Amino acid sequence: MFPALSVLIVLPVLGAIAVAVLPKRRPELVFPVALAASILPLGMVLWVLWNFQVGEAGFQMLETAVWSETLGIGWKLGIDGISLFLVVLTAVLFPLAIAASRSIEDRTKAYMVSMLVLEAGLLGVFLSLDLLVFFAFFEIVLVPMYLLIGIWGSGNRAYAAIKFVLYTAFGSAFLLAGIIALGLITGDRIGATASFDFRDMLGVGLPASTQLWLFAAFGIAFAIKVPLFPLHTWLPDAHTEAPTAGSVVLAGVLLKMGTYGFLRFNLTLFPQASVDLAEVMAVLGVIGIIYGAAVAIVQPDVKRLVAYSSISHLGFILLGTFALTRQGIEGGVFQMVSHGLTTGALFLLIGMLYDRRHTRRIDAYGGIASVMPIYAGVFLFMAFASAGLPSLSGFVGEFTILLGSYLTLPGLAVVAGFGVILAAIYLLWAYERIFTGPVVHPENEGLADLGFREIAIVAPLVVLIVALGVYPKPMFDRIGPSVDAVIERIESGTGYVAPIPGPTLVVRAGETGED
Amino acid sequence: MTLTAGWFMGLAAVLFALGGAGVLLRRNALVMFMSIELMLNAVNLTFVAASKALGQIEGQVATLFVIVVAAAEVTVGLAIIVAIFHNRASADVDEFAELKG
Amino acid sequence: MQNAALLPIAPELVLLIGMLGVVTSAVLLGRDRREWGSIAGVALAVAAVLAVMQWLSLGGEPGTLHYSARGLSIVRSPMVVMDAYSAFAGVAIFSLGLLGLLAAWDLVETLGDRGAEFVALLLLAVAGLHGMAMSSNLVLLFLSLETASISFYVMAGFTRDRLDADEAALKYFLLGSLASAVFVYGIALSFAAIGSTTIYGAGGIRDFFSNTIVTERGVLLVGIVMIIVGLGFKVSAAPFHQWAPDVYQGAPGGAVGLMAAGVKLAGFIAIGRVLAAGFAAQIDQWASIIAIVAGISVILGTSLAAVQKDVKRLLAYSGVAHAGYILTAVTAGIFGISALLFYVTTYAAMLLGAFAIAGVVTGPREGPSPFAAWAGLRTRSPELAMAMAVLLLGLGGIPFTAGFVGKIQVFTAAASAGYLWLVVLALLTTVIGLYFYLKVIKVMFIDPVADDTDPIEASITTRTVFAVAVGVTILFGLVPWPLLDIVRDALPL
Amino acid sequence: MTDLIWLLIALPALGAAVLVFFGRRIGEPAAGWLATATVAGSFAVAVAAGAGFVTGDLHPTTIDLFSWIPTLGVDATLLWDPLAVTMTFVVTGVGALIHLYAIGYMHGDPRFGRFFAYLNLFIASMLTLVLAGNFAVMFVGWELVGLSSYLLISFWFEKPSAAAAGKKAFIVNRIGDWGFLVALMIVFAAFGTLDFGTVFESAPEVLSVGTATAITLLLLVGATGKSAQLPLYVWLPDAMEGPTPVSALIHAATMVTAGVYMIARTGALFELAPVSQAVVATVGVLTALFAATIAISQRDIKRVLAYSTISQIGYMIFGVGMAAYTAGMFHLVTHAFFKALLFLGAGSVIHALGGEQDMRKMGGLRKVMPVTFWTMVIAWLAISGVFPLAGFWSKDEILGAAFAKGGLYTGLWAIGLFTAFLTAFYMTRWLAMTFLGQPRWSDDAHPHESPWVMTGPLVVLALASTFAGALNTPWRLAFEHFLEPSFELVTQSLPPENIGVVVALAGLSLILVLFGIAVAWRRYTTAELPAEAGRFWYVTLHGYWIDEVYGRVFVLPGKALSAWFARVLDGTVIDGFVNGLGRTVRGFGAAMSTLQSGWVRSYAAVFGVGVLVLLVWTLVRGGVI
Repeated sequence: MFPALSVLIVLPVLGAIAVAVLPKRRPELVFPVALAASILPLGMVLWVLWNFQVGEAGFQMLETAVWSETLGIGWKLGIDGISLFLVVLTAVLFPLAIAASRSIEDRTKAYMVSMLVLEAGLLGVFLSLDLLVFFAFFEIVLVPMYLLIGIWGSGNRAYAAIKFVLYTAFGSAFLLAGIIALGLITGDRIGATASFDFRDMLGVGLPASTQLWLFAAFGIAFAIKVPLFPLHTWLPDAHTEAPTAGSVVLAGVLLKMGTYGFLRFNLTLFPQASVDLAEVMAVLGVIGIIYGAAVAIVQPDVKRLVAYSSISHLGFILLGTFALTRQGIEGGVFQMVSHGLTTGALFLLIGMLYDRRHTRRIDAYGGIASVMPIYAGVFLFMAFASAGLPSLSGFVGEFTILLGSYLTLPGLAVVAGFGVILAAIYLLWAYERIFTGPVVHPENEGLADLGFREIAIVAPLVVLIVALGVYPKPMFDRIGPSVDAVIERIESGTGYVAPIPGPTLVVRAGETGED
Repeated sequence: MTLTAGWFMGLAAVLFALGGAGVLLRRNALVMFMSIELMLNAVNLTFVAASKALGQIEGQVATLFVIVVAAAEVTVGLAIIVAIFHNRASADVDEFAELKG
Repeated sequence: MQNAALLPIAPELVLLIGMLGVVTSAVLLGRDRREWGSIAGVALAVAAVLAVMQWLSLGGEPGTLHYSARGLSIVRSPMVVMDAYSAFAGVAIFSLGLLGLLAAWDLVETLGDRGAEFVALLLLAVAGLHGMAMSSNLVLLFLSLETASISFYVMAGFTRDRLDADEAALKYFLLGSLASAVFVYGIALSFAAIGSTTIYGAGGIRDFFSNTIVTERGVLLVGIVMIIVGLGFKVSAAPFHQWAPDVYQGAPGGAVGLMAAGVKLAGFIAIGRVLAAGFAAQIDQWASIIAIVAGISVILGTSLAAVQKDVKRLLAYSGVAHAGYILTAVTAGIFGISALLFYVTTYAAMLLGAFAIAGVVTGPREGPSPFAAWAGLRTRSPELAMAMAVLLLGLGGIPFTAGFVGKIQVFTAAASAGYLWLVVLALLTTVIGLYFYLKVIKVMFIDPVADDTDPIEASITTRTVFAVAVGVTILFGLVPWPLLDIVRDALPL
Repeated sequence: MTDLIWLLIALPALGAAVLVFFGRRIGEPAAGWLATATVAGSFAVAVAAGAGFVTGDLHPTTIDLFSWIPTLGVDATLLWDPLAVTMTFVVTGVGALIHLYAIGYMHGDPRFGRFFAYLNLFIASMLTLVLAGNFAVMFVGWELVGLSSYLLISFWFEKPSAAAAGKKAFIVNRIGDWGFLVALMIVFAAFGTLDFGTVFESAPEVLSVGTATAITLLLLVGATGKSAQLPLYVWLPDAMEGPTPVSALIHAATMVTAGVYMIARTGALFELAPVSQAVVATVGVLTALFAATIAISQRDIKRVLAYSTISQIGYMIFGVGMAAYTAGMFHLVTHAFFKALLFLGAGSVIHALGGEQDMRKMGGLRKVMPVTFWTMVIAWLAISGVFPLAGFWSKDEILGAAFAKGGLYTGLWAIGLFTAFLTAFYMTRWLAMTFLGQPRWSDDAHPHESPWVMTGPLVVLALASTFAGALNTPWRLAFEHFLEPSFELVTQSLPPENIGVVVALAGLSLILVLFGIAVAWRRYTTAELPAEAGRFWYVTLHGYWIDEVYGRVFVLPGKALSAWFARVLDGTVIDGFVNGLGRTVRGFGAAMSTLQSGWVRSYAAVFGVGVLVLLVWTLVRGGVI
């Protein structure tokens, strides 16, 4: 069979190589080649999307090449409903992010190479079924991201870059330890030295205490990536100092590595620990929702504001995931994609403004809607999309998550609902200060509205956000079976029973309340 | 009281420790080096004593090798110390602390 | 097999002949002629080929034992062993030696007529390094170690006119001699306890442990500890590491690569031989010592490297940490050997490459290599900066570099031996590692360019060295499987 | 015909989409006409599709459009029943008129097209709300009207106060939406579906009283936000910053009644929670009174109407709260007519005076603007509840139902009755200050009657305000019968059976109303405006400083807490820890590097200590010593 997934990962790498070997005297070629190199994977992704079997729960388009029998490592790729749309999201955001990088003039080539390597790494994270390979991709992402922030960032970029790397690497240390331990246990069970094959690992029934340790080891890494309060302070710095494309990718895709990891690995590999710790994790998620939103309100820097809003939004995903209900998890997966689109778009837009005025301070603006009406309109659209306005994608995700989490964690779902109010506060207040009122700073008077290229960059996101908000069914049809499989796995691995909403729930709640 | 191998090895241990103390306490590079030679000779004593006790010739052979190595070290060591004395007019190791941190 | 008797020591013979050839031809050719360099190169290459032949002669059967000589009639056990382990070590060490020669060539060219001495010493040292790998007898191991060490003492101080080189040589010499004394005392004590200094063969150490139940183990334990200390000193494991930063910083930039990488390579191979094969039966006794040393090494190495402002010192301290990482694999005994081999060979290549670049950036004769000299290297020599970045990332264990594959292996080995706490500790220190490696990358790529913006041109020899090092880093990061298969088979007897 | 119900939403939505992208190109007045046409089209569809309910041929129908969120079992479902039809008529009918009016009112505005895009968007959203066949779709409409309201209030965003008002409206609405959202969570958990039909039918078996009370109280929270009831009414007075047609459409006739509609729609749930019903009724009537007292002293022509709206919606909430759904809906309809009329009239005045909104600078406009004046007279009588205009019938039906219910509701009835007096008073004051007495406008103002596109709607609405009462009189309960299919599952509270009591009650309220009118007439038709000094005036003029209280109690501490989070918790505590960790490592490294003194003998010492420690440790562990 055609190794679509391998091709998907390799394409950006080839693109990076192509960019790297471009002759020095033709700098004008760098941008178009890089853009083309990022569009190719998108075409491949569409092929994957087309050939994806709807209704199938397991991994599809499997590719297996054993690398080392003794170490139990292999190139094993597969895609299912959970990873499918994260892959799509990655492939969609990268061309846009690259297209939005026209203002990069310093070392363009290296920049584009970094971007393309980053894309390959992220695709690898979502497609790998071998945990060591997964880890390799998980970790390699740090390098291009470090360079993107460190070289092409702004202000305090060196600090932000190293903080990002060290924070993540700190979590990765535990993750790798956990993976190695789990790989050895798995190898023991299947009669080999070690096996890092995800599907082998699924067959290992771990004792509850081991699950708890491994959950913690995996969890720290993913919690930092998400990021979960109080492990989140790398995020505002990294998002703020990164160049536009970096922020887009960071918020749009990188954070999802954490939530994806929780869902893909923690829930399925350590079901008992997940059930035991579900409330703790959900509480952390809800703290993130409220805390992130509250802090976002008072940020004087618009990028920082959106960065904190990401913490809030990702909290929703975590809440949904650890509600351990079909609805919650499906909503979480949906929200991962939706947040990628909306927040990615917001960062793109902020970048466009930054290109014109070279400041992100909110108080440097005011009345921008008068000079840049189209820009203001798109920004407002994205702000509302981010705030979860119904008929846009953000709502579908949050709504599903909240209704789904109420089934098991009613108190938390109710509190999480406040996040929706706070989102309106920080976004609209920021909009008010940047866009409305009279133009107070004379240097803002001559700002040009969005040009054709810029409109072309945000237009696909607008279309996707509306499409997913109005007709999300195709996505849920593909996510659903895979999430059901996760739930079934938790149920079969523990005594847990995922609640089915409806009159029966009341009865069951009464029963479990007694014992 | 007969002198068993244990006594010799005990003596060797004492010598070894004395040599070690010399390395720590003396500041002159040459004397430090001599202390190391003392340690090597303690090793020789141990080898010989053990060899005798075990009825094995291997240890005695080893002694020869250690002596040779000690001699080689002397040549190189003296050369280095001479070179450094040439450069700094001192063999006091406490004065050589440019490289640190 | 015919003439098998000479094959095990054939590489050493070739090297010694080469050494004589270098010295005599230097005398014959006179000043300003350096053709003896190619003699040395050929000798090293031939030695490497012979090592390959050794490997092949074993017929793909790992662990076939070949004796070089029957030894003295009374001594029934062998002095030298030729097995897959020593053959692999041979290939690695001689190749490294060849690279080391190339890396040192810039330095050699500045040495005038003393260049030949340097090259001769280099050959001698390499012979000694491989001697460590093939010794079955601990005294021969000591002898080989001293051969290499004494050569390196001299090489460290070879630029006699420079004070820091002198100081480096003196420190290296004094502390190295001290460690050697401790090491050989350990051998003596273990001889006293066991009755043999030979690992293999009838009446050897392995034989002894398989036939005897050790009850009085005081002397034996002291011996083992001292042997570990002696070898630990050579691989600069903490707390026996303090010589390394000073020596690496003070020694000439052109020479330090082989000194550092070669000793690490051979030292760990010797540790593997002595502990995992020789004292395998006592693993319960020494594994925890190794674990402690490894733990101290990773903590001290990384935290000290984090505060350095000199690239060579930084590499030295990071070497302490790497020693710790490799030692974690040793805790698994024979099951950690493959991991150890993979790690240490790729690490040696990366380290040699990094020092070679340092030798270019701050000069082959110079000792210190302060950050200031590296600032904005990307504009002065993009090639060097890129290569250094790759090597640093490899050292940092970033995925898709050999360093990552090595780390995975050593940590898997340690975890399988039950030292999960050590694995977690080591992994946490890799985070600090990332910090200081990236700090150097930051200096090269992000920090403003220094005043001195003259382009730097690397010679073809050093270029070859770091090209190979970068190649090893990336190749064995992307497709480590061939090497993994080889090290899987390259176990000591 | 019911299959085409989706057109109701699609037409204005399409109009909005076209105008957002091409509004500028289409230009004035074509954009306005296009927008008006889409709403009129919707109205036509509604008439065609809803006629069946009047004749009784049609039964409530559910139209399943497409599957929306499968995992929640939520489809895009529309429900076409008399209740929806009523709301649709009001929204599209009054909406079309207001669109028409806006063509004149917005004349010359640089963003003319954009304005109509927003208006169309609002109509589409509102229709989504009222046509929703399940809670989720209703919530969609619920939030989207919030969005449209935000866009329209802050339409003149260059004015900071307008921008702030829009934001305030949306945020306060969101607070209410939170209640709605949580209610939906409980509904979903309890029923496993959000479908109206299933939920309402199975509610009696599924819901305990506690759950039902929780759901309904949370729904009330939602309603207080959207319908500007206590305590979330604060956004509505500020919302008057928007262009006047907006105030008329959104903040008088349609959107603010969404809460009323929602409670009526979910009556089957309120039925199970008598406590909630009492709470709702109490909130309603208290809001009515509270807002009326503030309305008395307002000086801004639109603010009076804003508080009046709050007060009138209080009546409606009062009505639906005590399960007098027909009465509540009836008042909703009549109020839509006369309140829209009032706002459009106010707009006409503001338009005529070049933007002046202070009533103290008006007066005597009667002669200059005859059409406006006479339509306003009708509106004034209607809202005051003077027989036989629309307001009289609907308001008295609510009060009658309350009286009939007795108990707590008798008290509420009394408050409602008193509020009727206040209403008559402040509306008379409003009319008098604006149109009667001596002109007080500034010299450079040149008031004039508005063009026909503006007065036309006034006249139509005035006619409606006059005769809408006939929909449902004690003698002919047409509206009640019409709505019956929608309220099959609930027991409605009705006015007293005895027609004599009804007449007596109506007489009582009429007397009070006339008294109120008389008092105000005497006071405000004088040549000089009376000085409204004194504590009462001062306090009510500032709306009891509720805004300031909210600011002190919620906004300031909230901001302070956020700032504390950002600065102290994030910056000092967490980042302090993180950076401290880095410093610790470096500090440890630095400390260790002092051991690296450069002195060979100290190295030897460290070496020796290392050997000794390892030896001792090994020997102890090995059991040797």
